[in-house]
Amino acid sequence: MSLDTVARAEREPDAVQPFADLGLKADEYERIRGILGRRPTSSELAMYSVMWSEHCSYKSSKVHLRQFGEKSPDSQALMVGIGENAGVVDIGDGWAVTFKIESHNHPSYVEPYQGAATGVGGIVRDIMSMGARPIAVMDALRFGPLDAPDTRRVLPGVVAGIGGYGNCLGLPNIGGEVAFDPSYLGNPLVNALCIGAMRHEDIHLASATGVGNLVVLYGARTGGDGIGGVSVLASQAFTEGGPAKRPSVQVGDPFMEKLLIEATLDVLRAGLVEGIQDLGGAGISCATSELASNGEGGMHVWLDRVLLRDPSLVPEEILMSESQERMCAIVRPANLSAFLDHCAKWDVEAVVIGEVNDSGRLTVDWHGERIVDVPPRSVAHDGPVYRRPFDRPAWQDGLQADDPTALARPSSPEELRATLLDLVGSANLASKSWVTDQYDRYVQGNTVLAQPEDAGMVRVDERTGRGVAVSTDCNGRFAKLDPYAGAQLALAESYRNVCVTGAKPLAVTNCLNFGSPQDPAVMWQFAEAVRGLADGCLALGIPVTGGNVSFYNQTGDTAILPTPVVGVLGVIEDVRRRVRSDWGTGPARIYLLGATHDEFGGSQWAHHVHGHLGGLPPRLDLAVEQRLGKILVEAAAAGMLLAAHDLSDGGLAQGLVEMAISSGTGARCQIPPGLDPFVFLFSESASRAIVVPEPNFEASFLDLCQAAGLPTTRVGEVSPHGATLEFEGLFAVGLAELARVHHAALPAVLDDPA
Amino acid sequence: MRIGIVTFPGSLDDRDAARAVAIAGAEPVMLWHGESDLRGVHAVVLPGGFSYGDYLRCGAISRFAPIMTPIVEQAGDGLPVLGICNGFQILCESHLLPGALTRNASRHFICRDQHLRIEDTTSDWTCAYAPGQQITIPLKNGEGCYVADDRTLDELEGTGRVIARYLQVNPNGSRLDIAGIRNERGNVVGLMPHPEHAVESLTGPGVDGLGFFASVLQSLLSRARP
Amino acid sequence: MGRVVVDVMLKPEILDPQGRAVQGALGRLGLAGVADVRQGKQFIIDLDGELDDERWALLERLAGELLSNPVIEDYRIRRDQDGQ
Amino acid sequence: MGRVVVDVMLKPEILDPQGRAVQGALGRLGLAGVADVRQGKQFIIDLDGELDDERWALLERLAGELLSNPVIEDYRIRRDQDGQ
Ligand SMILES: Nc1ncnc2c1ncn2[C@@H]1O[C@H](COP(=O)(O)OP(=O)(O)O)[C@@H](O)[C@H]1O
Ligand SMILES: [Mg+2]
Repeated sequence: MSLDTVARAEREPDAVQPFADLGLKADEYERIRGILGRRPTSSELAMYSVMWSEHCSYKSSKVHLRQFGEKSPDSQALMVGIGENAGVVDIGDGWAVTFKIESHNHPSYVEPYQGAATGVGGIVRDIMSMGARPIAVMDALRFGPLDAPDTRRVLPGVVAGIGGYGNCLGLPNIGGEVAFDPSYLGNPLVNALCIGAMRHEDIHLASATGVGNLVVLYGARTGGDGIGGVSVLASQAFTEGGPAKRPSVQVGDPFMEKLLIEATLDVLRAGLVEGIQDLGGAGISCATSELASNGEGGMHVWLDRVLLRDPSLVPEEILMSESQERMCAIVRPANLSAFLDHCAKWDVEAVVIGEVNDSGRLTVDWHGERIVDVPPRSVAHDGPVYRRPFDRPAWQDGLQADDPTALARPSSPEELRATLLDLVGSANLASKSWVTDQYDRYVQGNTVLAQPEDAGMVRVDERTGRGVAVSTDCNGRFAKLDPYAGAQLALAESYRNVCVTGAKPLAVTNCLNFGSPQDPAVMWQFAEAVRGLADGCLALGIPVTGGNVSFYNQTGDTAILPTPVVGVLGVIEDVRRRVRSDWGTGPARIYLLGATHDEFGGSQWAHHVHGHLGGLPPRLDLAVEQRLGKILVEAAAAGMLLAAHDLSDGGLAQGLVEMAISSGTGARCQIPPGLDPFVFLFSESASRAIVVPEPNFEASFLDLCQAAGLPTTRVGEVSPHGATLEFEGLFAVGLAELARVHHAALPAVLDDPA
Repeated sequence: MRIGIVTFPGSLDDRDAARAVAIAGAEPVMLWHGESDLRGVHAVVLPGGFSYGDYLRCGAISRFAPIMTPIVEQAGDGLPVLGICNGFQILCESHLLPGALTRNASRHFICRDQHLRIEDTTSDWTCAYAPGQQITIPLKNGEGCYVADDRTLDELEGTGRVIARYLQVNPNGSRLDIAGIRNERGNVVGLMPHPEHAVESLTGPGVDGLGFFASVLQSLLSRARP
Repeated sequence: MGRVVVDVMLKPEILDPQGRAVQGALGRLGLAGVADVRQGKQFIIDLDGELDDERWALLERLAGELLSNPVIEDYRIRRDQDGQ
Repeated sequence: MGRVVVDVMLKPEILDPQGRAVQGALGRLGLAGVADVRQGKQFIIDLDGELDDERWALLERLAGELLSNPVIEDYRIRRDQDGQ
């Protein structure tokens, strides 16, 4: 008889427990003993160990992340801030939206398809747990070099997994990123974002309120997924025979998730839910302790009622299982049968596993024996907090001193032309349609913008045309050169990408992908990035509403480029006013907004042509960024813009090429006198965009810019039905050649050889 | 006119189909897979999606849903039925249409704006188009490669039952570039690409898809007229 | 308890892109002389209770109607003796 | 000419949503008492020339590395005698 009960823990206080194998430090274990006034049972140990892990407790990042709250700008729009499953913003007319991005990096390296698929599944449930209907997904991806053999294993699997899961849920994929850098070779990044919408009154929180209300677990059955660590306890418990094998990889079931979405929306719509929580990392441990500690403070769970996929699971494992496609709801007893009916309609299994009480304790029984008796807050919220040492690495100065101005630059027209084509076809700048063509961007019929636009945009209200736009961005090379500035540049780019579509930025989510927090250099990068992002959000007046931290992204001792992926969400009152990057067939004039400087630190040119990373990233003035954004949004609302496109990787040349390709119409451009053509074409100075005003609004648009003190440069004009992109006095390239080079790069490597 | 749209577990484009029906000027009526009453609708759309997760084979499990019994029965009596994507797969699995849809030749899911030529305008779902009309509507599928034996293909071709063909690019390897076919009578049509995603220029590549829904209204009205 | 195994394979005349891709990959990984590869499905069905004639007949029918599509696929059904 | 058959099946502890869906469908179509269904893949590989030990060893390796994913799947490989 090996069940470890509370009674037994009291009876056998000195039993040796494998806390270290579960990732707990000796002092953490002592703290648990202190909280409980006795040794924990093995089930309690399982719960604490997983809830106090880095992944669930944010113990290394918490002290830094606080800044997002402390420096949060005043925002009329913020309805639910940081700390909930996902933040909620008011977008007007009684509508609210929620969005969040999360990483699934390590699982996607081990099993690319399933790792990426379950990443999408998890973030979608997060959004549902706020009471929202998921309306779109996005994915920000980072891989090793395109031509590396392992990239050919990882990338197609990840893309198929994101598509396989998201397409099957009926959520349009409206954008994301694909970037390549050697530092991601053994550690790809798979960050998935989901957006949801709801009416204000439908917002739900993860709290177990109302004594006597029931805790219902519904969705997939619980299996032995993701319980690698806790098997230590299981093997202790099962001295003879040992437990059945536990899966090392979780397999997603998107069909089950689709049913779960429909059933959840039904019960929410019918008003049958008091509180709701998704089951993600830490499974039932997390859901019950968070629900209880956010609510009345007490909950009792009959763990043996949980429906199992694998009957050999022991209680410790059930508490920790990370089986996918499960949700937990708090339901009034009077509503239970209606709740179960909705689940049955969608063929979703549901079972009451617990009850809310005011005991102040989370208690769990297993066949009548008490195996857990803890204060829920101590599990869910009062985990350890570390102030890990951080230190600006010694090599940072050398890196910044290694200025790219020393690199050989193209100067002749032929060299400039060759450079342009080389960059247009480079992995980071090439068309990503090999990826995005595997994603359904049309489903739900509300997608207003998707690839290759700067931000994705969906209509939220079909009657009024109110909608939202979202973009994710990050240039990890910038962040490596200066993590503070790099995080702000990521924010600025994402902000700008939203503004060019005509949407007004409202809120920020982020996914902070870094190396090991135990490395002071990495911890410094992290601290600087958080500080930069928090300061940046304050300056731009948009709060961070949520996010995710992913540490330990490294191969051996080498960390990935610090990669703070920033997502910005904006609102547009009428999606019919949205601006695309397609400039039509002309004639119309093309303008560059913003100033161009000689800035090549971390640029795509330095990276691709010279394999160089050094110097400083482009300077950023957030006041200028904000002014630019304001003008773009105002001009779009007034119908002044035919087209707009943000400038980032690859600079002006890349921006013009993308606009020309997507509109199928060429342009004639001029280098302003006195400017160095190379700098003008390829610099990656921040806070710039290309705009093509509607010809009748051109003068008033320019007035607007002048009044705001925003520099404008006339770049050229769209050539009516032209088929070349020409830089007068320098060179011209046919659109067909540009398109071929731009589109061929990914298929050339990733398509099956014949 | 009332047009029924069936929701199976895993249907995705049912709301889109309803929107398209409404934009075309008919009344959408949502039908549930588990019921066996068509509620007096004048036509039925089997929408796209991944019914039953597309596990086993696309459409293989849905074919046995209770709602399919009256649909198969009344299709035999001339009820207009349009199967889009997953709906097309269900119609083939139910033997209302010949052939089958298999894995794309590229083995990838593919989403693109697809050019088509309308080859046959005698069916209930294509009569509003001009013969040979070229249209662009979204295509999105993982298993859209139409296959049938040569005799069936000859027969489809010989009797003008190929209603739409891919132009420029054959995205999935379909035999004879087939994008859609009809039954002999012309009331049952299966189509791989998605006309319901091309009914508003804001959210699709144009409004070329509306013709399928306009067609069925036109043919229902002409039937009503004695 | 009985175990039944159903193998489902595309008919030879139907294009099998997955099989083709595997054939190409085997070749690239150094296996010369692969004449053909076909990729099919295998279902392992575990049944409670007796596998009498009636259930077997139903299973055979379902193998042909549900588990495979006669338009494009052939199937083989067998009892698995060793049940492993 | 030799024929080799490789069966690939999800490991028993890994969730098999396809098998579950088939199990449900078999039940709805009247087959009672289906305890479990697993859906796997079957590869039929036809080879030109002799299937000597060296090629067999390579095939075995590729069955474990290419045709199946050892993280989630098990495989069985066999020569098909009757070659049918
Ligand atoms: N992984 C992805 N998933 C979805 N869309 C993507 C992905 N990667 C790139 N895209 C889309 O492709 C287009 C081009 O991407 P990118 O060149 O990175 O844009 P930008 O430089 O403007 O941020 C954008 O519309 C982007 O949203
Ligand atoms: Mg952009």
